[in-house]
Amino acid sequence: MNMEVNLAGVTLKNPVMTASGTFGSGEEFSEFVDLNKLGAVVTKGVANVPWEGNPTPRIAETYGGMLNAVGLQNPGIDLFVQRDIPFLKKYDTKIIVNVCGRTTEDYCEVVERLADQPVDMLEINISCPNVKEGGIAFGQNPKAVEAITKEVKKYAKQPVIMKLSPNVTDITEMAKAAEAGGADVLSLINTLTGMKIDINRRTFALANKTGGLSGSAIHPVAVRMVYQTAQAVKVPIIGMGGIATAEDAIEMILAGATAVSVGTANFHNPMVTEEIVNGIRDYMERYQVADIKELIGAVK
Amino acid sequence: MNMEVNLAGVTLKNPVMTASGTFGSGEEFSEFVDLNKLGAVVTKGVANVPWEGNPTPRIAETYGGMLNAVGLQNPGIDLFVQRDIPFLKKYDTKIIVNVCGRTTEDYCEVVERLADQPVDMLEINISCPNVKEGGIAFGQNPKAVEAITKEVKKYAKQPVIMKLSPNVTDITEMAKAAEAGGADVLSLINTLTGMKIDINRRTFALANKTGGLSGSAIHPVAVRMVYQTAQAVKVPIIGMGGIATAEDAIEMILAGATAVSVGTANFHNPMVTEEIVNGIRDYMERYQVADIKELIGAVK
Amino acid sequence: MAEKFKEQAVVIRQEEISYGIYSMWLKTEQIAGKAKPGQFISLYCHDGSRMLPRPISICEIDAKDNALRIVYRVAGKGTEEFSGLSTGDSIEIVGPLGNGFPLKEKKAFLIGGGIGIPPMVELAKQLNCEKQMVLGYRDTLFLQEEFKGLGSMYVATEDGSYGTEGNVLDAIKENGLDAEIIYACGPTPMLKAIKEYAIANGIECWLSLEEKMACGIGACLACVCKSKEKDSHSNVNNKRVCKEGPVFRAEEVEF
Amino acid sequence: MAEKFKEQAVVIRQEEISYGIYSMWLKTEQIAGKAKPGQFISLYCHDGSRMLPRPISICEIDAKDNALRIVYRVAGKGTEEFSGLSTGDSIEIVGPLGNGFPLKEKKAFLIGGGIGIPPMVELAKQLNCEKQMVLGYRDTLFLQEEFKGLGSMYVATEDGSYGTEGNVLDAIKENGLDAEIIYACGPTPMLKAIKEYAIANGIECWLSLEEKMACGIGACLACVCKSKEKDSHSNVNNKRVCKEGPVFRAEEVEF
Ligand SMILES: Cc1cc2nc3c(=O)[nH]c(=O)nc-3n(C[C@H](O)[C@H](O)[C@H](O)COP(=O)(O)OP(=O)(O)OC[C@H]3O[C@@H](n4cnc5c(N)ncnc54)[C@H](O)[C@@H]3O)c2cc1C
Ligand SMILES: Cc1cc2nc3c(=O)[nH]c(=O)nc-3n(C[C@H](O)[C@H](O)[C@H](O)COP(=O)(O)OP(=O)(O)OC[C@H]3O[C@@H](n4cnc5c(N)ncnc54)[C@H](O)[C@@H]3O)c2cc1C
Ligand SMILES: Cc1cc2nc3c(=O)[nH]c(=O)nc-3n(C[C@H](O)[C@H](O)[C@H](O)COP(=O)(O)O)c2cc1C
Ligand SMILES: Cc1cc2nc3c(=O)[nH]c(=O)nc-3n(C[C@H](O)[C@H](O)[C@H](O)COP(=O)(O)O)c2cc1C
Ligand code: FES
Ligand code: FES
Repeated sequence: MNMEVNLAGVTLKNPVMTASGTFGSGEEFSEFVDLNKLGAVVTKGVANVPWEGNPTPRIAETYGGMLNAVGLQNPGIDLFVQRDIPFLKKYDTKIIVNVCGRTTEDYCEVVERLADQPVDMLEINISCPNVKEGGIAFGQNPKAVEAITKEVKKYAKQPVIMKLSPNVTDITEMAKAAEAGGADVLSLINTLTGMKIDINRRTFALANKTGGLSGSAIHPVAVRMVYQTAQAVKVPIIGMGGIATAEDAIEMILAGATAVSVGTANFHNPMVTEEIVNGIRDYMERYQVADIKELIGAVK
Repeated sequence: MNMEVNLAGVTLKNPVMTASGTFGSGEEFSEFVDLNKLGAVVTKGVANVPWEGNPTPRIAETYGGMLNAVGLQNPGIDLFVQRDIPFLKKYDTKIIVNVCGRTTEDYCEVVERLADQPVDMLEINISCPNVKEGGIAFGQNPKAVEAITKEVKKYAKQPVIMKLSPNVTDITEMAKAAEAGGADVLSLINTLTGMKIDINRRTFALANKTGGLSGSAIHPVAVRMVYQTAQAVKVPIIGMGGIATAEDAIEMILAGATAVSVGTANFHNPMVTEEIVNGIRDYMERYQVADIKELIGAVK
Repeated sequence: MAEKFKEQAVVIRQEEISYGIYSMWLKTEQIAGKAKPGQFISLYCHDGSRMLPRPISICEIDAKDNALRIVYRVAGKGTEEFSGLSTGDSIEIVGPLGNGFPLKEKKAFLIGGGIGIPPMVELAKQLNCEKQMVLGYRDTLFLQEEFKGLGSMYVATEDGSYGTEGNVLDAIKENGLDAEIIYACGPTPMLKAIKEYAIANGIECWLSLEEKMACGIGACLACVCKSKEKDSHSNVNNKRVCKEGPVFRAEEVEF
Repeated sequence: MAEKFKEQAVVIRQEEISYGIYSMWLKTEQIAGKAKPGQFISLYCHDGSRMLPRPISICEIDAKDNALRIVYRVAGKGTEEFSGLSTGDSIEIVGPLGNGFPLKEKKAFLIGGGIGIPPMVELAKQLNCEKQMVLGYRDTLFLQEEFKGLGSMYVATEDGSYGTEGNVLDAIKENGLDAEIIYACGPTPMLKAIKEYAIANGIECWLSLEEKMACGIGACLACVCKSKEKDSHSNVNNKRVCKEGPVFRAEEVEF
């Protein structure tokens, strides 16, 4: 039985990855999960310089999900290269670094710094709803998506994943723009912008007012967007959004995802990623699927 | 304590209404709820001629919500006028007729037919994701939103509510377009487009492939859009999307809604609308809110 | 307008009567007292992630004690949750829902396929006529005892481990049975075959259908089936399984 | 790297010790054996609509029997769910989490405000020094018995119904107390006032903070507090309450 998948020439031992921002650089979760069992670890977004992020409260629970407005707090690329990459190199898993920035130059600087680093892929976050500059602004306009993809590709030595926002009228427009700009892989979805109000204190639940909605609640929207995107582009897709079980992961793969990322579910069960790998294997055994590639986009 | 709210000159005894398509024309739910207790009943969408709707399965449960692709099955305006309006007239509640169509002419025909009918308001559904023609196509482009609003207003004798789709990059753009077209009230949100795949049968859970996501899962997205819209337009807003408790309703009102519609929650508890009315009253008593208008948009 | 109630029912007892098949007696306030064979109830989950009701047929009615029995297969998360309930636990239900079977005094087939067998129990108890129960199973039998003494019984199993090897129509053929009326509940392919058989043999035939439901009371139009004639409520060729059904004249509906 | 475990803990017993305040003893496999005063555990809800863990401080540890006690107030849906658990029920927990209090041999104030009192119980049991418990309540007292015999105890109530009328600092003043070290847990305004008091009086001071959490183990950066110095992990002036905390030197953190 073959669980290997291929993303732009990079072979993952299985399609299960972590979703950026929910798993740090893997260190904390390595107490619960054997990182060697995962297809890839995707790190928290890293910028050219350290970012403070937003004031607290940064998160709020919602029905079947959560809102976050962490605001891309990160230690900056220098400390990241010195500490986080060597940590991940100890494991037999692929390393995908998620990159954020306020300007195109910020993104390119990080990408350039990573060029000679032992990382397998870069994921460019142009879809974070929780920062004032950069982030989602790049991700809601097809021209901007194409432009930043092109720029980043100039500096990138590793395959580039463009991470798309679901807060758009037509996801396929953004997907095609990223593909036109040279993206090797697409990942979707980032969080849906949401809000929660505390009716007793009559204030916003998050200091940032709005936050990104993630978790099981958004899974049907993610599946739909992955499906639509798979019909619209040729590059492989990493599907994410509310994956909490092997069933959810398989659903995403059947819709057209080559690999999947697991985010919010890690907070509900720190061992979930490994359990999903095992659950996909069980499904393949039960239905005698010899190669997981048979499942990718199998429902049309 | 005053729970009355005003929508474009129409006074509702309280802000709790039903969401179109989840409550029929009230007859079936009248076995569980005293319709006299509701601010308004919003009917299922009605077209100029009877519509068959989509093949089954038309619904699928999702985490904290559901998908539907009923496809606007309706008996047509003739039977509706003859049967449903007289039924609702027996109750002391406002009657809001939801209108759907495939073309602008379809909408106008229905609106014209209703001109001399004893209905209080019209809600124009330009945001249904489950029909091939009409529906959402009108709701994802500001020019189209403004144009159809203008046309409908020409024929309407009652105040017009334009019902907006959340499947857009910027809800305020659509809201402003509807306002520019002459909308008296806005209602939002309709369902988010989603998809579910049955991994055992490897087929779509819905015959229509995609469906509209509703229920508690989408509440944070709805609150965010109502808040953003309230900052962007002057007309009153009817907030909906995942309202299942009085707390959810109050959250929506604090975000800027003058009234709220309850949809999917009716399926979980057929008595929920009345319970929400009572729960809002309890909240007002607990916090000594003399007039519910004090709560509208109170969190900024 | 038939009366419907939303109640907090209490589990009297529950047991697994076959692999993955549970029988549960519920104490109700009013529902059991008003229920008829072929009607169903909606059961609501405790877990907040599952919002829609689960429709389950009424298997037996104890009107005197206002109790009713349901028999269901664990098919997913909701029925799995129900299977964990025990004596004294409570569960929200709405009912009685749907139309139920017409009770006619004609020589009858009561045909149940798999998890379509439960509604036949109360029907057999209430029907006043010559009754022939024809029950189809995959392999393991259940609810057989319940029909003893109510009429003659014929069994078909897919694997031939008991009774006729094959389906319910094979059992009818093998035993050379006939009837003037058919009442049937079971998987769609079975209902389809029964409809053809009934039409071919000119037998009055009533089928209990299934469809995914949201409201369960006729308001949302989720659960329609195709009808031959234009339906007076919908004004199109769609009938609501939860309201006009779940029991339809075979000729009325298209599969 | 401190060891952490995810376990299915079993409720030994639970009781409501004051209005809306529950005390629950949990049997663990390993967590209690590794836990220290001032650490916390994450508790997960059974209801699928609530996905995030609830962080609750460890109130008492029974290392021998691998059991631990938590005392919590019903503040919302999650704690309401927990309050319904009874002997033999199981609940998923992760722990022990966070750093815990340093155990120093200095004359100490153990200051607890409201639902910040529970962690002081195990701390009082393990601290080997002169202990003065200063407990602040709104009105009703709880967990008082637990401190008997462990040191001297002073109480403040907001409504003056017991002990000093006012807050914990009023009780310290009224009783003319002093100490070389402060351990405190409670609402933020109280911690803020204690920090000022400690600095003004040159007393070593450790505060246990609260913040909304998602992962509870340091990975998501939800739960940060502002730190005076640049933090070595974050490389900015933010520390993670769940990882570097919840206990911080008063001087380290800004409110
Ligand atoms: C009128 C009627 C009577 C029924 N009577 C019985 C009975 O007596 N015994 C029995 O075992 N089953 C019966 N069923 C089927 C039963 O409703 C489903 O097996 C059950 O809803 C599955 O729920 P779940 O949560 O376990 O499965 P899931 O697959 O997790 O359910 C997900 C959603 O799909 C719906 N759903 C899933 N399967 C069906 C189905 N076959 N029909 C309708 N909705 C479905 C559920 O209600 C729920 O909303 C009946 C169905 C109908 C429509
Ligand atoms: C380190 C730490 C130790 C704690 N120790 C105790 C204790 O010993 N006893 C006690 O009664 N309470 C304690 N709390 C507070 C406790 O975590 C909350 O009261 C509880 O999470 C509320 O959950 P809920 O579902 O009832 O409320 P809801 O308001 O429904 O919870 C919604 C979400 O907000 C979070 N949340 C709500 N209030 C708080 C809060 N005050 N702090 C952090 N997250 C919150 C919940 O975890 C959940 O994710 C502690 C908090 C922290 C951070
Ligand atoms: C707390 C939190 C932090 C996140 N931080 C990032 C980030 O730094 N970069 C990024 O591209 N996405 C970030 N995301 C988005 C996730 O990677 C993912 O796209 C989204 O949460 C949907 O997946 P899920 O439902 O499985 O969580 C974050 C999500 C959460 C919940
Ligand atoms: C089964 C179903 C049918 C619906 N039909 C209509 C409709 O006919 N017209 C319309 O404008 N909206 C329709 N809607 C959308 C709802 O009115 C509402 O906007 C949406 O469901 C969000 O609210 P909720 O989460 O409370 O259900 C329908 C929703 C559901 C679930
Ligand atoms: S389930 Fe709503 S009409 Fe039948
Ligand atoms: S809760 Fe995730 S870092 Fe503290």
